[in-house]
This record gives sequence, C-alpha cells and structure tokens, in this order.
Amino acid sequence: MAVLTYRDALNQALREEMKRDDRVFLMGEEVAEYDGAYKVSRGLLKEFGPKRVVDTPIAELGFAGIGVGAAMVGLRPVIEMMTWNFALLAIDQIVNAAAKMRYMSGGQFSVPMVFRGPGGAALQLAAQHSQSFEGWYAHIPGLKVVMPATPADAKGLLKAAIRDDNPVVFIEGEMLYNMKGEVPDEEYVTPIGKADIKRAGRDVTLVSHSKTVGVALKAAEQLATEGIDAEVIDLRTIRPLDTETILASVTRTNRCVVVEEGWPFAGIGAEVVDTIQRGAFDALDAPVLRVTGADVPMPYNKHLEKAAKADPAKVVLAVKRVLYI
Amino acid sequence: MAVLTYRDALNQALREEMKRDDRVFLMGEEVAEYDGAYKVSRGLLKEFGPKRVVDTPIAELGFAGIGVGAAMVGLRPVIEMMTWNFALLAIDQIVNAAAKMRYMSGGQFSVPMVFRGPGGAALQLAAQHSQSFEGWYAHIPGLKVVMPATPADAKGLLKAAIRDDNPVVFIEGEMLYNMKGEVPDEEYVTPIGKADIKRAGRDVTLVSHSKTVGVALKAAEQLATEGIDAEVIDLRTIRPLDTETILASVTRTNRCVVVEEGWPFAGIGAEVVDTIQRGAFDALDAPVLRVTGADVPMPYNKHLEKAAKADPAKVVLAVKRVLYI
Amino acid sequence: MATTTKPDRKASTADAAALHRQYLRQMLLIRRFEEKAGEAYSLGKIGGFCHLYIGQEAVAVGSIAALRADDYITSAYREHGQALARGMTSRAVMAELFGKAAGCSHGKGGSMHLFDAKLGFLGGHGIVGSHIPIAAGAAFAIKYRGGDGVSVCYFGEAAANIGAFHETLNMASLWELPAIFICENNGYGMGTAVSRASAVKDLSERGTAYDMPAEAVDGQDVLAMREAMDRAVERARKHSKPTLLEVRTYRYVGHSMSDAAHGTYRTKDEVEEFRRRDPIKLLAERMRAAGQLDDAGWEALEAEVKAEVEDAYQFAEEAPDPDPAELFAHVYAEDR
Amino acid sequence: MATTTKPDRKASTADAAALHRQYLRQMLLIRRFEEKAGEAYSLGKIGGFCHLYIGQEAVAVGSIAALRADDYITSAYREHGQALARGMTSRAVMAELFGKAAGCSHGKGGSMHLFDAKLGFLGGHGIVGSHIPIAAGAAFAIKYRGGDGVSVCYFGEAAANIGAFHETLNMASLWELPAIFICENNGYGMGTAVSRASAVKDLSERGTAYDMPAEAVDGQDVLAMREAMDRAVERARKHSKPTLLEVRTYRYVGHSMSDAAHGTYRTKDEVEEFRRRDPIKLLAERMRAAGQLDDAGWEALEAEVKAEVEDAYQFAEEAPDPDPAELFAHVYAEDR
Ligand SMILES: Cc1ncc(C[n+]2csc(CCOP(=O)(O)OP(=O)(O)O)c2C)c(N)n1
Ligand SMILES: Cc1ncc(C[n+]2csc(CCOP(=O)(O)OP(=O)(O)O)c2C)c(N)n1
Ligand SMILES: [Mg+2]
Ligand SMILES: [Mg+2]
Repeated sequence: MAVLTYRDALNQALREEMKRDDRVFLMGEEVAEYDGAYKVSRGLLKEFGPKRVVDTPIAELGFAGIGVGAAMVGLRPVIEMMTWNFALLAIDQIVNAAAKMRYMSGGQFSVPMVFRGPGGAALQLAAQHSQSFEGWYAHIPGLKVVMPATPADAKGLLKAAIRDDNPVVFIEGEMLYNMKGEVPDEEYVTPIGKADIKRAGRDVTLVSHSKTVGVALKAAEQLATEGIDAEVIDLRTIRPLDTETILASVTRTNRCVVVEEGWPFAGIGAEVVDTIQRGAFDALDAPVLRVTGADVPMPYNKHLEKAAKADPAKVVLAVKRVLYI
Repeated sequence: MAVLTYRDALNQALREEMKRDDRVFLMGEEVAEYDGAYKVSRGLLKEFGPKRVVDTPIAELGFAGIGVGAAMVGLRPVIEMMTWNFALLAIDQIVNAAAKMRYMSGGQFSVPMVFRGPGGAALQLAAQHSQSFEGWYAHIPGLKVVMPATPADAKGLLKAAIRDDNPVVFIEGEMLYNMKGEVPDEEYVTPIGKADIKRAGRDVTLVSHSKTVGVALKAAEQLATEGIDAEVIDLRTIRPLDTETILASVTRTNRCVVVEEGWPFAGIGAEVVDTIQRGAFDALDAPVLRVTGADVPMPYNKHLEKAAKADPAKVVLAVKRVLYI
Repeated sequence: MATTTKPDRKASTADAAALHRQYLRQMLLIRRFEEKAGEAYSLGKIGGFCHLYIGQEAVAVGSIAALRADDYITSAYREHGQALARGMTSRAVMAELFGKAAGCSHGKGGSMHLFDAKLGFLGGHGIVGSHIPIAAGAAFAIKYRGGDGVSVCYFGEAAANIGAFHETLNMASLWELPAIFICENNGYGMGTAVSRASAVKDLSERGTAYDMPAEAVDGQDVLAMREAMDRAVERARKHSKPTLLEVRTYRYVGHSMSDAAHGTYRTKDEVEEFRRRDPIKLLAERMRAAGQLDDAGWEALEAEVKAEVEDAYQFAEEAPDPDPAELFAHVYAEDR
Repeated sequence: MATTTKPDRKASTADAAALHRQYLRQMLLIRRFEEKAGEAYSLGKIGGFCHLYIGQEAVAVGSIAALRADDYITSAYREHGQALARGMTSRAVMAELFGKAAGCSHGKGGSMHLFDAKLGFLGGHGIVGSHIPIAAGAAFAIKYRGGDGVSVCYFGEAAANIGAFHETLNMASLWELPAIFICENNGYGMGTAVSRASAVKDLSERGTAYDMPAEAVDGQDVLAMREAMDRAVERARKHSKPTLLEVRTYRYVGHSMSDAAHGTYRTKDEVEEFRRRDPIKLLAERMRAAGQLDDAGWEALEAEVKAEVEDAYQFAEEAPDPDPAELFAHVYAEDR
C-alpha cells in the first residue's frame, strides 16, 4: 500500500471521481489556478481544465447555490468551502435549499453534491477561523455529514460522498492535511454511515471523530500504560450516526467518554450520550462523560488556545472518572 | 392583572424599553409602516418615529450587521427577523460577529442587542418556513437564547433581553402570538437563565420550552386523569440552561421526558439528557426519553404536518414508557 | 445600459392571431385559477402562505412563450402563473395547493414549492433571492454540457436588494452563463414600496454593476414582454450571455392571503389606476381591433377556462391525501 | 458617476511640510513594522494568519489623516496599517501579534482582530465583507445620535463581490449614512486577479447600482488619497452622504505569510513594476523636490522609525501572556 498524506488522498479521490464521471466538477475559491488554498486540488486544473475546476469570486452563498442548481439538473458538483467558517454565509443554500429540495419537490429533484473543506481549529487562527460546525449540519434532515480521520478514510469516504445522491457535508481536518497513512492501491469506496473501531479495548469506549480520533488514540496509549484498555471508535460519519457500533461497544465496556473538538452545548457528544442512555441504559456503570472544546470563542494566544482544545490528558482524566478511579 | 396576548405583551415590552432608553431601536422588514409582519411592532412607528422604528430592504445579512455595528458603538438594537428561517442568511453576523466580538476584542466591545422574531412551525408553511433553530444558537458561546412560552414571560424576558449587554437570540412562538394570559400591571423584568415550573408534579419531569410547554401541560392533564402526576418545566432560557432546576426536579421524580419542536439530532433535548445523566445518574429510574419534531423537512400537507409535530399523545406515550407501564 | 422597450407590433397574420389567442387564454386561465385559489383559501381548502399572481399574468405568459421545452425555469413563492404558463396542468397545481398526493410536488411542497422535473420547472422557492443562484446553476449546467438551453429566473424587485442577487449576477456575467434574470417589479415587496427599499428606482440600472445587458420592459403588455424575452433568449442561446430584464408590473391583490389589496401601504385609487392597464384587457382590446376576437370568441374562452378551473378544483377536492408513510419518504435519495 | 482623481497639489507651506513629514513617517513606520512582523512570523513569534500591508501604506495614511478622533474605523484582517495610522502604538499592535496580554486585544484577537475602543477602531475582521455592514452600523449610530462623525470601512476589491457589500451599500445610500467605503483594489484577492472575479473592472462603477458617489483614487499617492478622502469626509460630515472610493494600490508581498510574493499568480516583473510607484518613494521624492526632505532628514526618520519598531518588538517579546483564567473571560459581559 502506498503511504499518502490525507491531502493527497483527498486529491486522489477527486481525480479518480472526476475521471470516472464527467458530471463531477469542482468549484470554489482558489481551487483552480492556485491549486487550492490548502492544495487539496493540486493539479486538477491542469488535468481537467477550467470547465471542471472552477475558480469563483468570494461569494459563498452564490456559488453554493450555483452548485445546488447544477446538481438539480444532473451534474455532481463538489463545492469547496475554503474553510467551513465561511460556509455560514452559504448555510441558507445548504440547509434551506440542498437539504430540502428532494423532500419539498416530492422526490423529483435530488441534489447529488458535496460541500467540502477544512473544519475545526488549526493553530492560532482565533475566534472566526477556529470553529467546528458538524453538530449544526448533523441536526439537519436531508444532509449527510462525513468527517474522515485518516488518509485511507478520507479517500474512500470522499469517493462515496461524490457518488452519493444526497447533499453531503464533508468536513476535513485542517490539521490532518499533512497526516500520512497507508492508502489501498486498488479502487475502493468507504461506505457512509459506518463507524470504525480504530482500537479495540475492553474497559472503556472512547467515541471520537476527525482530529479527536488521534487525541483518543493517544489517550488510549497512555491509559494502556496504566493497565486500562480503551476502545476507540472513529465515527467517520456523523449523520447517519452508526448507533449500532456505539451501542455494541458500550454494552461490552459499560463506560464511555465522547471526545470532540466542537463546543459542548448540543454537540455531537450530546447526541451520542442520548443514543447510549436510551440504547444501553442498563449497561452503563457510570455516566457518559464528554471532553469537548472549551465553551468559548477560540482565543488567539497559543497557551489559551491549547487550553481550549480537547487533548489526551483531559480524556485520560475523564476516563478515570468514569472508571471511578 | 391585565389579560394580554403574547403579541401584545411583546409589543408592551418593546414600547416600555424604547421609552425607558432612547438607545433602543427596532429594525427589520416591515416593522414600521406595516406594523410588523406579525404585528408585534404595532403602533411603534407612530409613537417613536422612523428614526427608531426602521423598515429595511430584504437584506438580513446586511441589517443584522448594521445592528452589530450600532451595538458596538453604544446603541441597543432590536433586530427583527421576519422569521428565524430567514436568519440563516444573517447567521454569519450573529455567530461570527455578534457572538465573538467581545471575546476577540479582549472585552473592549460588547454587543448589547436582541435578534428576535418567530421561530418554529406554524400551519402548513412547508419545509423552508417551519424550522426550529434554537439548538443551533444554543451551541454558540457568546449568545444567549431565550424562548418564552407565555405572555407574561414574553414581556418580562424581552425586557431582560433588551437590557442585557450580550447578543440575545429571542425566539418567539409564531403559534403563540394570539395566546392570551395574565400579565402583571407593574413594571417587571424576568431574569434570563431561570427555568419555571409551570406545573408541579411527583412522578415524572417533562422538560419543555416555547410551544411545547403547552404540549407538555396538555399531556400532564391527560396523565393526571390516569393518576400520573407530571411536573412541567418551562426552560424559558435555553442558553444559559438552568440545569439546577432540571436536576432538582429529576432528582425528585426519577424520570424525565424532554419535549421539543425541533429535530432530534443534537437538539436541545440531547443537551438536557446529557445534563441529567451526568448530574443525576443515580437518580434515574429509566432512560430519559425525548419527543421531538420528526426528523424530516416539514411537509405541506396538513395531515403529514400534524404527524411530524410533537403532540400530547406522543408525550403521554413516552411518559408511560419511562414509567414502564 | 438599460433601454426601455417599445413593442414592435407585428402584422396580424393567422399565426399572430393564434399566438395571441394562446396568450389570452393562458393569461385568462391564470387569472381565473388564481381567483379560484383565493376562494379555496378562504374556505380553508388551501393552507399556509398563498401568493397570488393576479395582475402580473403577462410577465409569465409573454416570457415563457419564448422558451423551448428543454429550457429551465426557477421562480419564487409567487409562481402559480409561471407553472401554468409552462404547461403544468391546472389539476396538478390546484391539487398541490390542496396538499394532495396528485399535486405537482405530491402534496409536500404546497403553493410556494411547485416543482415539475419533466417541464424543467425547478421550483417554487420561499427564501427571497435564494433561488437566483440556483437558476444560475442550471445555466451553468447547460453551458457545462455544451447545450444551447436557457435558464430563466423570476424574482420580485425587492429580491434585488439581497446578497444572492449580487453574487449571482456577477458570476453569471463573468462566466457568460445562458441565464435570464426576470425581475418582476410590481412596485412592492410586501408593504414596502420599491423607493423605500432600493437606492436606485430603475432596477435595470443594476445591470451596469455586472456589465450585464439590461432592459426595462412593460410587463402589462404581453407582446412587449415576448419581444424583450426573444432578444434575451437569443443572447443566451446563441451567445451564451445573460440578461437582466426589469419588468414593470403590478399585483392587484395583497402580498399573500393575509394582506389586504389596499388600505395600508397603497391606495385603492392606485390599484384602480393600474387595473386600467390590465394585461388581459389590453391584449383583448388589441385583438378585437385586429379582428382576432369578438364577443362570442371571448365568451367561449371564458367558458373554456372556467370549465378547466372548475375541473381542477373538483379534482383537487376529491384527490386523496398522501399516504401517512410519505412523511418519511424523500428525505434522502435512498428512501424511495 | 466614477471620476478619477488627479491630486491637486497644494503649496508647500510649512504646514504642508509638517503634514508631509507626518505622512512619510507613518508610511515608513508601517513599512518597517510590517517587515519586522514578517521576520517575527518566520521566527515563530507570531502565529496564525498574518496579512501584511506592504505597498498599500498610502491608503491608510492618506485616508486616516482626514479623520477626526471621534470618527470610526472598521477594517478586515489586513489592518495593521490602519491601526498604526489611527494611532495605536507599535507596542500595542506588536504585542497583539505576539498574543500578549498587553496587546490591543489583550492577546485574544491576534493579527486579524486588532481593536481599540478608545480610538474608535472597531476591528480587525476575518470574514471577507462581513465588516462592511458593521461599519455602516457605526454610521447609523452616528446619524441616530445626530452627530457629525464619519464611519470608514476598508475592504479589498475581492470583497466587493460578496453579498454583504451589496446589501450594505444599498442601505447606506438609501438611508444617507455618513459612511465611507474604501475599496482597496490591490489587484488580487489571494491568487485571483480582479478580472477573474469581477464582471466590471472599474469597481467604482458599482456605485451606480446604489446611486452612491464613487471615485477612483491613486492609492500610491498619499496626497491624492488624502484629497479624495477630504471630499468624501465632507460629503459624509456635512451632508450625511456615503461615498465609495475605489483605491488602486498593490501589495508587494504575498497574500499572507504562506503565500509567495510572486511566482504563481503574478510575475516578479509585475511586482517590480509596481514597486516603481512605491508610495514612500513617491512622497519622499516629492518632498525632496519641494525642499522638505534631505538625506539627513531621511536618515533621522529611518532611525527613529527603526527604534520604535525595535522597541515594540522587544516589548512584545518580553510582555507576559494572558493569565490562563482569561480563557473564560469576556465570553459574556457578566464575565468580567
Ligand atoms: C430572505 C427572506 N426574507 C424575508 C422573507 C419574507 N418575505 C416573503 S416575500 C417578501 C417580499 C418580497 O417582495 P418581492 O421580491 O418584490 O416579490 P413579490 O412578493 O412582490 O412578488 C418578503 C419580505 C423571505 N421569504 N425571505
Ligand atoms: C467569506 C470569506 N471567504 C473566504 C475567505 C478567505 N480569504 C481571506 S482573504 C481572501 C481574499 C480577499 O481579497 P481582497 O478582498 O481583495 O483583500 P486583500 O486580501 O487583497 O486585502 C480570501 C478569499 C474569508 N476570509 N472569508
Ligand atoms: Mg415586488
Ligand atoms: Mg485584494
């Protein structure tokens, strides 16, 4: 298997799907001549030309809507949001248009498109550029929400998202772009809606996604040195949520900590907790705890920022609490 | 005490606060010459003139931002969103600007303003006009989220929101505007952040807010006929959430059903469930159940719409399940 | 940039007579359909928001007459007229307003969300201005596929003040999309007169900001509308260039069923004044003058249209509601 | 509507000499400050995004010189220059870039979010175009209170394609707000040339769509900038009317620290070409010609500015980080 960065894995997925299906096109700010603000689209303009790799003005609402219209009449747009922070300007198109079109047209118009780009905090980008909106999108019926944590999943899931006949919100980890990992050489697609157990364990379940998978795995390593065997679930898809995998794990471990980058109030973790207490109430030996980003806008100062983020130490602490040690 | 409609109670709150503080102004579509799309601002133009009651073009993003700027330099804008569905166009200003300004300016600029208007489904308004976004706004640090269920609370809480030095998302119930109720004659302000027990009970706690308070109360009535004594909590403020009142109640009743109008995934109910299982784990005799709007865009057909909404029958069913009967 | 169109009235050949009769019939159908819908609303048979098109019929009819079957149309919530002019049956539209399964959106959309994939009718949208980029997206797809179709977008003059309008017109011009933006300037956005909402009164002036050809059109004259549209269609189809048409029109009725026709933001006199240039009357008179219409012809037309509308009403009334299981269908493509 | 400004060079009185020296000093300070910030960034002392203003100094200096202390300024993320020109100390700005408690936003904002309530400096905003309505809101407040202040907004030419620009300029014109919209057209939005993003190349043309006075200004000539700004300020202060100024300028450096100055979307030659009309050089030459500056004067200025920047750097370096408890402060007004 080749070792690729997460960025290049995404790039491969785009390239392969654009080759496979000429209805697929990529549109967004700086995606073409600049090869992408984060270089995810490197080389695609050269390979596919300006018809299929389209630079836009700064007009998130407008080009998101152009994507919706193109999808309604049969194309398969991939709309890059330079970051998901800017997608707030386009959210009317994602939520009021894309997510509802099929339903309100009585099934006549599907909207097979992907909104993709980096989400979450990077380093010292401050309040307006360090936000995790997966909880918001997952709230919305009609959308799927996908958040890969590894290069292999990034590739397989982006291909699945592009082939999906629904609007898919595909949130990449800005801090994961340089992450390296093995990626199968042969053609593959990773199914949307299936979580992945990234580490098997007996004592406690750690539920994580995107960047916090790494946080959970690091915490698990540390816990292992103290004789605590943590299972790490990578949700991969937030909506639809793979409740089966979560419940099966917690039913075995009887304890759970949910780790996410976003804010706590009504976040993904809250939904996971609800799922668990409804589906595995009797199995729970302790309340499910959550490690989240601090409930504040992100500060610029690097020490404050670090303190605001979910990290392995906080996970270890939470695990000890659910183990009552 | 005078009996007022929820609409007129809001109107009184606006009038009183505009009289009290000439920094307060109302801006939005049709708020002035048309007296408000839902007549909440009836008579205000006449009383306060066009400087303080300002009709806008259809430009939610723009006039929300004008409100933010005016608030930063010392005015106290009340920005009416004709409905919260349209606020998706302005959400960048609410979330990226209003909610973060104080933090990212290191405390120098506060944004004392209210974004208000009707939320939730009315009757047969279909997918784009029947949405509940309180879960979204409550997710955001820097915002307060207030949702009154009665005329008295509508008046007292709107006055509190206008006096608050933070951006407040104030979501009115479109279906509540004609609701009548007693409103104190004397000047009063209802504190933000305090839930209200609208009905005391021993057997089960129903947590509700806005329109679902009525749903919960109806369910409680019906349950009473079957000898089940339900306590009904009206959250009134979603953020900050009054966890104390919730936990105290559930600690007494040991069972809880959360009723909300919005979609289930990562909704208010999920956060309430998380709060309860963390804060009253040992007190719980059954999983907390949730009654929510159906996880679909709202259909137009009236029977389908009815089936999509939280109603007393669904609450009664859920209560019976948490009572294992 | 903006030029005001004076219709160039062509000879009254037999073709023209047939065409005029077709326009007259369509306009009359829309008028009578809307009147019936208003009635049904008052009887509680139609719910939610319902925005009638009475007074603006010539815009939909004159513009859609210039289109081909494979062109796309996207509109806002005031779209019954465009749906009918495009060829949706009165039955399908009325049944949708009644929320029935036989409705064009299977009862899920209602008045604001009429859709017909076969007719290239992309809705029926409720968020002001937000369908403008969607229409441009259809134009983008046409160009992407190398076709010579056209994508037409209808919106009110108040929508020209929202960001989506600006962003879209800039991209449509920059990318030379085969799109036609029809701004139906009926003078009001709800209760707000255009002069209280827009810094420029001639909305066609907005074309300048996007280097886009723009025209002001008399929207009460169905032939003028048709001719302006022919020019725009040619520009789009042959040269892949967008056009902004500001069409001056008027709605005789309230903004929606809960709004009075006059009394708050406009006077009865103003409405009467505009009714004098009624698009149906205008064309009928012209046809009479040209010997294309007489009393018998008019009465036959009225009867025909009335029968169609009554039939639609009957049909909608009797049609079944969607199956309860429909609640969960069509959320995702996999559902059905 | 748009007119191109030719600076009307006034006599070199002593006043003018002092003014010119002030402009020169401010521009040089910004230049050296930015160079130092770039260095500090490379050393990892500054994090996140950092957008330098090198090449555009005359815009901030020439325009802010026309303002009063009680006027408001709002800018985007490329705002170090405006902050310094407005009178924030080099220390306060540098410390903010270093994330220190002594920074103008107490270390919470960073490069993109400089604020100073006392100076009426309303930020420092990171979402393209979204500060434009905020600036109009400050103008609204001025008018509301019956004052004669002015609210100035700086944004890039690429921001003129986003909805917030459109909505705001329409309302500002409609309501006659005392706002000045300064579009700094530096030719590129990140890697996208203006001609690939905007259907009109002369962005001042956009004024027409809002019936707003607009001017194209030579942004490399600080005196031309000042004069155009004087006209706009008078219009705002005396007549409560907004203005759109399209200022032609150029950034010599990359979009942000991660973007090369040239090589991808523009050539080295192009950058060199623009450097020939360097705003500092231009003014210095003019001052020399007018006998307002000699070698000694220049060197003294350089030394003075260098010392100030070094001091700021030292200060920022040594200043303490915010207290850890600051993490939870300032989320709500009650917090602190
Ligand atoms: C973004 C948004 N804001 C507000 C509304 C409420 N609203 C519905 S129609 C309308 C007026 C639109 O006027 P115009 O665009 O002129 O179209 P007309 O109704 O005259 O056909 C308003 C304010 C909405 N649907 N969407
Ligand atoms: C809404 C939004 N979209 C995209 C971005 C990313 N971005 C930051 S600066 C920029 C270019 C802006 O160019 P311009 O307005 O010309 O200003 P300049 O950087 O040239 O000063 C882009 C695309 C953003 N910050 N906000
Ligand atoms: Mg109108
Ligand atoms: Mg630029």
